[in-house]
Amino acid sequence: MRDDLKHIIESLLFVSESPLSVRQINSVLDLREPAVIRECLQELAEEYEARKGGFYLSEVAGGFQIRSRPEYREWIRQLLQAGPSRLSRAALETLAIVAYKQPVIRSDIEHIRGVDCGGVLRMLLERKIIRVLGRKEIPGRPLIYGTTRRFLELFDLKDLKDLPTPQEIKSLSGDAGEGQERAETPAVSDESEEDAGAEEGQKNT
Amino acid sequence: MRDDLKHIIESLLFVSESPLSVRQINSVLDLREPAVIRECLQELAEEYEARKGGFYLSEVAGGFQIRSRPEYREWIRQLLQAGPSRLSRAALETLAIVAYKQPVIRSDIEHIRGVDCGGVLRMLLERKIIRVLGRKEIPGRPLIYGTTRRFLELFDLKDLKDLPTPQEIKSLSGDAGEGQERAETPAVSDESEEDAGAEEGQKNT
Amino acid sequence: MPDDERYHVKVENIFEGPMDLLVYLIKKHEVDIYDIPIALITDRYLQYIAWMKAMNIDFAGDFLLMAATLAHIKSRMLLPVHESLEDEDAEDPRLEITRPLLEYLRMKAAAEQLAGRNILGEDTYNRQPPKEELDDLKVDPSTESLQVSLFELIDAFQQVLEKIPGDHRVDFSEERFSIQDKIAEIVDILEAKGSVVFYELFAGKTVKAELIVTFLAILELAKVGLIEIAQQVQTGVIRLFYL
Repeated sequence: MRDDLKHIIESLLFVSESPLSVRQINSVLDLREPAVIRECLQELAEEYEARKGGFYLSEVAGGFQIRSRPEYREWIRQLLQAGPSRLSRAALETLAIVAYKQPVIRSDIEHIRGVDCGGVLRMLLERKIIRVLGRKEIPGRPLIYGTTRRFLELFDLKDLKDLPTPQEIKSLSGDAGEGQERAETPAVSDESEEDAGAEEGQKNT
Repeated sequence: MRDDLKHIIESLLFVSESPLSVRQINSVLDLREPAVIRECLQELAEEYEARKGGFYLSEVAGGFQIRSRPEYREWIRQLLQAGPSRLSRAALETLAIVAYKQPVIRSDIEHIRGVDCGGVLRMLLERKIIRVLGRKEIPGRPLIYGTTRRFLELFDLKDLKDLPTPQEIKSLSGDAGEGQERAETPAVSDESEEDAGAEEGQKNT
Repeated sequence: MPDDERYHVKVENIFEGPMDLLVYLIKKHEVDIYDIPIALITDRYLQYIAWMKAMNIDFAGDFLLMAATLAHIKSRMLLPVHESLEDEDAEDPRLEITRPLLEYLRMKAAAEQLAGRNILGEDTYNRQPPKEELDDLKVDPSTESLQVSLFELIDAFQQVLEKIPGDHRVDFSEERFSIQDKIAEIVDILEAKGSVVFYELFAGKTVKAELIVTFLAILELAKVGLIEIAQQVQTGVIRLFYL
């Protein structure tokens, strides 16, 4: 019986395109003790872990989802013919600010980044990674932004509390310098033009 | 090693939307002996059968596919019934006109969209996203439509004043001068990825 | 000019904005972010701007704004020390730039942490149930719940707006939305009670704008024929009736 239950839950996780919460699962199973669902999920997670097969159970965005193991990403990318599709550095920075500072308005984001963020915000809205929460009651009534459930799904986060605490910056020699490689390129030498150009070209492939 | 291979194949089957042939799998793995792939598939099939879990390996016309077990289809049906669906383009357009032009009558909506909207309006009424406010005192006494509280809830709006104007969204990428191109470029190259993502995310449209 | 284009690409690629450039300079000169040698950094910053100008490279006005800020801090640093000591509240002028820099770096570090996670669609993938699996499990549409974002709605409306005929222009003023909200409110009351006394709708309202909006909403309701307004002869009470 218990195994049956576990396997029904497994089949539900299997056909669902978004993470399933315990509540959602119980809306189907209608158990008096929804705690059993959590136990089954725990067992499934352990089973997948022990087996080290092609997938694992991820606790994400307030629910559970079966996902392929990151170890196999290269093979999967080849199969799906998906190019190296990543959010740009500008998009990631803007997204980080929205995530950590939400609810937040555009001018606050631009104040931190020191550059215009309209295009990036639009792209993040289009991709449903952020959303409009409402308007701020100040002159101009600007739109307020926050992250979506999709954001949690994409970045494998249980909930917003699951966001890692940003480190305090001690000095620039350490962690803060990451992602800064491009800025290392000597500013004035001529070859670097080529490098930068090449990099730019790669990005668009 | 053999287990690894089996699990890579499992991850490929797991993420693939269509059945995979031995040849397709080998186009990723590039083995000199593709027969090993068939053996791995055989082992996976036996393993799933012995386990009697939520899924099994199905050999269909085009190749192999992991499928949820038919025994659990009633549960799956219930889950899908409860899952969220999307509004069609026509429904979104009609809803947008009602939202921004209310109180509005059907002939005005049809004048703007240039097509019959009766079916869409009925659907929106059934779902309680719009409502009939009354009848207009002109020949034919047509129904007047407006949005409901559920509409506000659906879009997380406090009131109609919170609806962003299309200009506002447009201005996110429009008003910023030159420094903007940068932000736009990654957005464009990212979009192709979003297409893939959107396909993934697409539900029962 | 192909050459110009190449430079153009390069600068944008390296420094997205003035903050980016500052971080680079501070790192390059290995200075303590909590004790920035403002004269040195300002000089290098201005050199860089000058170089960009000399190379005919377009750069955003933000770069110049930052240059002005740096120059301002530098001049304040040149003030005699005792002057600033007299004022207990006087803080290090450099904080004007250190604080936002630290915040910027914190967010950059956070972005790096996000990028390092197992990202769906890059590092890990979820299953896409094949169509055949779900085909025979069709659902009854009336009981479906909906998934839709505000962005989709506005996007749809944008398409509509492009084909909108002249006499159907939409009024996006805030007042217009206020009237729509008010109409919804009045219809709610009328749906519940059937009629309402005119003055009740204004009761307790003191803000002039709201009084006007309420009045305009009533006019619009009457105009489209949703309500009938009637005054009782004896009492003079005006009532709105839902039709």
